[in-house]
Amino acid sequence: MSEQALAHHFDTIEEQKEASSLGMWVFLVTEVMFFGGVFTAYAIYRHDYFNAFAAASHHLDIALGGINTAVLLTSSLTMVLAVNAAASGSRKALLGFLALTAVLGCVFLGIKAIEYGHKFEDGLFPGPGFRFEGPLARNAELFYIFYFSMTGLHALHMVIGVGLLAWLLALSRRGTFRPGYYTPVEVVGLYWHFVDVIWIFLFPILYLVGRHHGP
Amino acid sequence: MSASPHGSHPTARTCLVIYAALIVLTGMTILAAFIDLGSLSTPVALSIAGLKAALVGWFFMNLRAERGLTWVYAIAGLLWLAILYGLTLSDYVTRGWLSPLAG
Amino acid sequence: MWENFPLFPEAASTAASRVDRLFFFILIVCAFFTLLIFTLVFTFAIRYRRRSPSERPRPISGSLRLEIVWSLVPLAIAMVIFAWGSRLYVALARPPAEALHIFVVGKQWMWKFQHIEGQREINELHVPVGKPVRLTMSSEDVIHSLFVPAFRVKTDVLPGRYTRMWFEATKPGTYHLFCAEYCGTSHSEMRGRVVVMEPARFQEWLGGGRAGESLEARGAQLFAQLGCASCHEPAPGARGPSLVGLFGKTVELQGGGSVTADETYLRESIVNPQAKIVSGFQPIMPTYAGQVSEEGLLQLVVYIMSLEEKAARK
Amino acid sequence: MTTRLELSPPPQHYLNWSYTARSWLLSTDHKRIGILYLLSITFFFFIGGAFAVLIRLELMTPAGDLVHSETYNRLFTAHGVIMIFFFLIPSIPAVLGNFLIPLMIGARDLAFPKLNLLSWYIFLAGAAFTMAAVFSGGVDTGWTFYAPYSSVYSNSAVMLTGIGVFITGFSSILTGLNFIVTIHTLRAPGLTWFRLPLFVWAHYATSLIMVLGTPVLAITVALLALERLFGVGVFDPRIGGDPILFQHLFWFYSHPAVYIMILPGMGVVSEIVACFSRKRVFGYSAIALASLAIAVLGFLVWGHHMFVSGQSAYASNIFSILSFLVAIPSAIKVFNWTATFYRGSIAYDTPMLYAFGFIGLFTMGGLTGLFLATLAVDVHVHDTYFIVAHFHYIMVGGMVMAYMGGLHFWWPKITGRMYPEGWAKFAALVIFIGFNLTFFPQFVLGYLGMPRRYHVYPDEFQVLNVMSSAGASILGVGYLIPMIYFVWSIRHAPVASSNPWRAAGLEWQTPSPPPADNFPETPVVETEAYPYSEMEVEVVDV
Repeated sequence: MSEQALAHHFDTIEEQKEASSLGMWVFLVTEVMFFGGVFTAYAIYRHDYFNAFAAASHHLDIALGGINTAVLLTSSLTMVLAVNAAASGSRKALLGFLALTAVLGCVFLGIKAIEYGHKFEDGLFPGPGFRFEGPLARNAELFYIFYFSMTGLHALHMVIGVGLLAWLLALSRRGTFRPGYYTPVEVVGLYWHFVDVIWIFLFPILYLVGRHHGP
Repeated sequence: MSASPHGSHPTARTCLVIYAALIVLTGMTILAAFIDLGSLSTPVALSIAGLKAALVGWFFMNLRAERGLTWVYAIAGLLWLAILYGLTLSDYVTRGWLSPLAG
Repeated sequence: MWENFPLFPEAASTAASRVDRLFFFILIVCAFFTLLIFTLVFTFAIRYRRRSPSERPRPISGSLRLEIVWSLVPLAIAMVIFAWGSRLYVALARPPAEALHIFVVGKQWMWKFQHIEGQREINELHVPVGKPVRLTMSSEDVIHSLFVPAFRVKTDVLPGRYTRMWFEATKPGTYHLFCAEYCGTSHSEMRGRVVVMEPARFQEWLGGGRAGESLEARGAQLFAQLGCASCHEPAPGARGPSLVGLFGKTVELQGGGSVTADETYLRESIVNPQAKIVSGFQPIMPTYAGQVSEEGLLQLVVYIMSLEEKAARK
Repeated sequence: MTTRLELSPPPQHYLNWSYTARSWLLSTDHKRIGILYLLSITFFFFIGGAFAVLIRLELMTPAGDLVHSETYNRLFTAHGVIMIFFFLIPSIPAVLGNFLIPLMIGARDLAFPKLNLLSWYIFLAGAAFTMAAVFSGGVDTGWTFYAPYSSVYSNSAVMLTGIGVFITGFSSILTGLNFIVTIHTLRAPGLTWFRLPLFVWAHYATSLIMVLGTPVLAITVALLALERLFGVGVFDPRIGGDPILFQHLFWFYSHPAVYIMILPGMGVVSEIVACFSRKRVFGYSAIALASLAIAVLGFLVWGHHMFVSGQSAYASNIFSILSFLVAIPSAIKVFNWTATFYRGSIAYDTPMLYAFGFIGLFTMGGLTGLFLATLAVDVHVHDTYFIVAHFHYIMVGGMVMAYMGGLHFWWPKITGRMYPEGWAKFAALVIFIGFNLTFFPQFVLGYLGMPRRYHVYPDEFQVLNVMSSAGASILGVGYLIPMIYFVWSIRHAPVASSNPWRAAGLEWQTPSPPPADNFPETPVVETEAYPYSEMEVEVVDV
């Protein structure tokens, strides 16, 4: 079984695991720069138009945002426990935690969909249909462009993450993973935690802008 | 190439402790947002988020047991983000500094 | 094709001669290093050509001393060039106070020039020789770039804000004016002429043309028509900050920070007043974006700047 | 260590074990993927070249009498986009890098072979979108896609091209990621970092730029596409957006991209210079570290594209001083190559001619960069033909010369056949002459003030434009000759020995062409890099 897992161009299973883990970390660096571009643009405009961004941010629903943060942190926990289960070889725990992580991911996406629904109804989706009272409308629309593009990009990465978890579930049901070889679980874990870290930053900078000004 | 020892994953108990800490920090960042910290509110929010990210990275992403090379790339990512943001900001911050007329 | 075949552009402004001197200095540095490398490579290639296939040259791995020398020497030369270029650039970036002020509006594929006395020109700019001229420019659509090769000056013209440029012509004549930033279908037809005239003939041209009302007058009318004075009259306790003597002053902003009140700040405060709120005032001013054309904004800005002179005269 | 010269070519190697389309299109062998890339980028090089010929034909006359201005704008944009994203950025890394890095470090393949094949398919997908854009009317925004023209005012196929460039960026990211992991984890025993060939160092530095820079281009093009889709976006001045922010995000990638193009070329030149002088490269570690320095400093200088764009004077000064710093490592490299010739045993084979050409033209290209880093001079020459001449000297004079040199140098290893030396030297000379006649007049045109991307121009610029167009036709012919004799050589050129140049390096210890698995058993390296002085070389004439 383990020979089949070792690719022909690696000498040892350790070397292959080393390469996969380094490969994922380098990929995460590209993701940091990918999100970094839009984070930079957001930070620059927030620096210039703080009042408008604060007013626009007050229309975001902190409760749903907070719950989503908790959901994502919980999914990170279940992911780590899944990796531990794979390392210790208990297949039932691995299947359970992977499934739980995937479900939590879907819950996050569900809450996100509800939030987007509310924003559509309130006419806060940028474009011709954008309605925002008061003199700050122009820059508020800029805020909502960032809100939708950043959370949308993050949600897209969540969908890919859930897909990868489904692929892991299929593999582990077929018994591919053993204490000697569970690299895919660990690598997908790294990706999942990274997507969680992106949300950890997204939540405060989008939802909590100048809240102390009152509603 | 000594790879990271297999058994170095954080134990279930450590994970739960870290998880609890993360939930508490989330609560803190929400509360902090409602207190009028003036110009400090953004740095506080970002440092709490940075702490949470460090916890996830150190324990959940097992940076704790990783070799130096993984650290180099993790830090390179943040450093290049700082280059992008810093040098772009240098243009925006200094735009108003040059007085419009000489003398 | 052969009758007019220049290899070097005319130098028709004070900046031109200074930029050319810097250009020739860098050219000499480059020529020296290029010749050095060419001769070294050529002589080594000839002198050490392979005489027999089994020839084995002595191993030379390198010398740290040489590496340091050919790092620091180019660095030193580079810093000299940087300092010279930077000093000249900053001088180019700030027009002298007594410069003749002309306004430019770039629009897809034409240039519109407006003198303060009211003259309007399309794709032609008449300026006096020997007097600094300051251009305040903005665009109605995409990014353009005003480029006068003979004066060695170029600045992009942006939608939504003012950029500035200045020059002092030294030779009467007619010079090319190009759009240097790609701006669409007829980018290469967005050209014009700068006509430099003796001061006397320039005054004659200025007076003779159909001099409509001056920009300031039109600005005053628009200022009254939009009812700006209701908030911005210079009495204490007014709802809007006083505009008298505002241009060039440093303005304290709400929530800390300050900004110099240049043309861009005046324009932004009309189009997007919420962006920068003066400390001690409420953000109640509505936006006039869309209600006032690009020329209208120019007239208002010139009028507000003229308030500054009135206060000084009183 | 004796060079095992004459291995009898094994009956089976990576080319002849199977000729089916499936074995090529689904191959995860880094050598075959290198060949797939070679065919695709050659195709795009000639398409981009065709657009260049049309541009030069149009510019023969001051009036716009060959094509209308809309067509001309689409021509130079297509020339820019295709040449940069589909030839210059992938060429040396994806062809020579893919083929040689595993061989040079004694590995059997790259770390992620399947990702390597995926990278080629992503490249094709991006190319499909871009060609769809070109054939459905083309895009007329210039390869820089500056907002607000590209986001609001242009009604050409900006969206399609944007998607094409977005997708192709990931092909570059995957290649970079693959090289970084391979160089870190799959080096042969004894092959420490400072024994690696400089070709591998150059590709490691290039991969850093690919991995750290390309994602920012991807997000910038994505934001631009969103703005076109929804009619409102982050660069739209009407709602407070700032077009200069687009330029910051765009040039953050696009300036390091020019180092993605030139660094691999420097790697090739280091190899050629060492082999044909039969000498270790002078200052090996200086060149190796200079590659890394260029990769890092390359990210700090993008603002020199925006000195006149409304950027603040303070930021312009910062970017100007940093731009001078990035010039130093390049200067160090040129001095070290020149010093390598000292007391060498220099042979004038075609690769060496291309290396001489590279050193000469890259020096001129690099030095003219000093004019652009100098604030006051850049104000005059920005967006004129001086800039066009500068980057063509570096990209065509530098990178394409190095690519041609590398192709000739490793052709025996890739195909097992030599190339006709006489024709090759003639082609190199024609290319050198054609190149200089094309682009040197453009420096003069630039300082005269002829702006870039002009469809019609004042009469006094005509003579220099006619010279440039004449040079372009010579250059075009120069590039066709190698195309012909390379194809001819596969069938009819003499069979190559495993080390025709008697070069040092692990790739020359495999037979030509190498077997599918490169090394029967992983080689062990005991010597320093370029051990030419220790190599006892008995000459065997094949």
